[in-house]
Amino acid sequence: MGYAVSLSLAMAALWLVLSGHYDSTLLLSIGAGASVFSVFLAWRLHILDEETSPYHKVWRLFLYWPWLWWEVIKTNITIVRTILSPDMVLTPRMVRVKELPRTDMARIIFANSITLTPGTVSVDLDDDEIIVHAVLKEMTNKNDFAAMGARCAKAWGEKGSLS
Amino acid sequence: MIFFASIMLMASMTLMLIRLLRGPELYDRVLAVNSFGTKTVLFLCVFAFLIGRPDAVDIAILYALMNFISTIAILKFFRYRALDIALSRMNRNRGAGS
Amino acid sequence: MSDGFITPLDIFTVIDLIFMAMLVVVGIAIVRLRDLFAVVMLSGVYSLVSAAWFVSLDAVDVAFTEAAVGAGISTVLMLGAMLLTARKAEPVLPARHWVALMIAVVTGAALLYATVDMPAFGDPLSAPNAYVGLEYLKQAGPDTEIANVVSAVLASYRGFDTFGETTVIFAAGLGIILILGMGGMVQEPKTNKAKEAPKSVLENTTHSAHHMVLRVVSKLLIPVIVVYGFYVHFHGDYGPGGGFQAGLIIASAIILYALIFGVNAAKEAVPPGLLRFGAALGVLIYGGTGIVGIMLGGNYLNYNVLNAGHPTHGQHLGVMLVEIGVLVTVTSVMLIIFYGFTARQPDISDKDW
Amino acid sequence: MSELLHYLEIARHILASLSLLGGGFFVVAGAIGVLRMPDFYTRVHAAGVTDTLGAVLVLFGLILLSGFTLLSAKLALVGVFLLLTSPTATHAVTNAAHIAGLKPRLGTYRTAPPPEEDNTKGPIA
Repeated sequence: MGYAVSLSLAMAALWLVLSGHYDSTLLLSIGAGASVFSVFLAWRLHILDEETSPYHKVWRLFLYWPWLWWEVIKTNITIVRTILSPDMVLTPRMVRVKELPRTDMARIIFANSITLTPGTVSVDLDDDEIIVHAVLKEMTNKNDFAAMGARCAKAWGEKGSLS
Repeated sequence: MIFFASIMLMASMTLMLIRLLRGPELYDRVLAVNSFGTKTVLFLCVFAFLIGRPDAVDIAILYALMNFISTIAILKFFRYRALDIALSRMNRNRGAGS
Repeated sequence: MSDGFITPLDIFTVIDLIFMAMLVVVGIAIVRLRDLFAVVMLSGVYSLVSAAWFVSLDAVDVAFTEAAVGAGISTVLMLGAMLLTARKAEPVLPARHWVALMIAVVTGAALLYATVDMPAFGDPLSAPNAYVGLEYLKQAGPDTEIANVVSAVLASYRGFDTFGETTVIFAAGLGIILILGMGGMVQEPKTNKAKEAPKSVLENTTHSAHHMVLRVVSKLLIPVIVVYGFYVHFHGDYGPGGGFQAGLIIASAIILYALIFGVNAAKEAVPPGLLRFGAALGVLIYGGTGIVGIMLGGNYLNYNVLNAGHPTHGQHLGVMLVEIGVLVTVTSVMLIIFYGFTARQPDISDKDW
Repeated sequence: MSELLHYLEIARHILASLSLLGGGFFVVAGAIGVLRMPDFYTRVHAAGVTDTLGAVLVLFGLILLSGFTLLSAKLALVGVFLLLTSPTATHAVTNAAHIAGLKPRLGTYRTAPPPEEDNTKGPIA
């Protein structure tokens, strides 16, 4: 039930952002109807769970984002420098990252964070490892991955946090 | 500045088109299509400002969503030679909210 | 541009020309390539470029439709159609090449000759800008109080035409059902396909069969796409959008679900019977709105009589009902086509793949 | 007071221009990278430059230009969708390539093909 409520609130907020017509009662009620319908459809499709409706946990992700973006900016500059240098020196590597967060959701945040930082792409996400392709060998440092994984776990609220 | 940004985006769309035509792997093409889509989305946003029609941003949102679907469809089709099978298991704690 | 002084090469013309050049390049590539996968991808790019071009030509509604059709649905449906054929196109005999080239050259020359007589771009005296179009632009505001003239024209002035189009879509759905069938549940797809899958897939033991990342992101997106579809539908009065685009968008949300969780799961949630019903229901809503108009003493599809005291409110109500009809039919038919294509077992020999 | 607002306004426009230009730069650099990089797996990284910093800078510049309006909210929405879908699509593409057995070039090289023995070791070092 909680998922349904938070999903419909999020969808109603989405409608308000999209619509921009707050004076029309008709459109507002249609918006309410649309968000309820989307929740109904999600229920019908059996996808009404914390993965579809993680909106009650989003605030913790906001704490993770600034750090992630700092990483993204740093790696972006490195990659662009490599791309624009006259002779591109590449040292591609494939590595297995074994230290993963426990929950699926945190793992997915971890995998997407790896992909989001240019220079590393998560190639495969398995039950016990992520295979990562890195374009420069400096980017395959085990400790860096471990640090990021720990932050992802924290961002999803693992280890002694609420939820 | 908006003008320069739109020119830059068009230039990068052209570059992406070259990669799309050259391939060589199918995956290179998929990557190029996806990246082309991202650039089109950005171009539509910038262009909405250039011509003063905020409606174009709606189209950009639509593209950002649709591009994903077609990329997934292409990959799935290439990988499994079919569209009907499941790519993923349902989550274990399904239907928790009802 | 509005000050009346249009230089022959202003920035917008340049952008238009670049887009047209891209379209030509993509078009030639589509003709040249034999690999049908690449062709499908290129046609996706073709629609991306043409939509951007439509925006630059100030045809936002058309761009919206192109975005909804070309980027999502048509790619998926073309892939579905490819399932029933081979992956590579047969090389065409050189003799037939020449015939085709001749036809293309003659047609092209005729078209080029015809463009000479066409009015200049934006000519105020040309036929589309002078007669009925001008009348629509002038009258749409007071008649219907609908801000987006395109919606007013499509649903009100040209209500008959749009009804015809909706019926055509319905008929297309019927045709697909008759030819391909709706298909029951696909039988044991996993075991079948795993055996057929290329050998390299099975060799690699490290891959995980279930895509967690795809699953989670798609689940996040599905409700968002649905709400966005409704937004597009109900703001067709104010900006670009309407029942047709919204139907495509909502259908693609279900198609995304089917791509990730399998068509069988989608069929359980959105059963084919419901879709057959919906496809007919949409046409019925559209036609029924017209019948109600007759019963209230007006003409067929005259919405003014729907609200006797306030004709423009009647127009609003009528347009809304009619658009709902379009939405229901389009969503159902698109899913019918998708189910129809995916229900077929692919019978491609390994040689052709 | 109004003078301060005036300067803020100027600063906003300068920042927006810088952000737009920077975004354009990263987008073009990413595209050049996709053309220049030697194999599929390395091209993915170049495409990532466009998808992340390029896209975000362009959208941020536009948001600054439009100020505190509904349009900026929609632009932010575009950004959220792009950041959600593009790494996922990238992951899906590389995953498909990896599963289909496309071998990456590994080792150290300067835009020239790597020595032969590096390719024979299999995809994972």
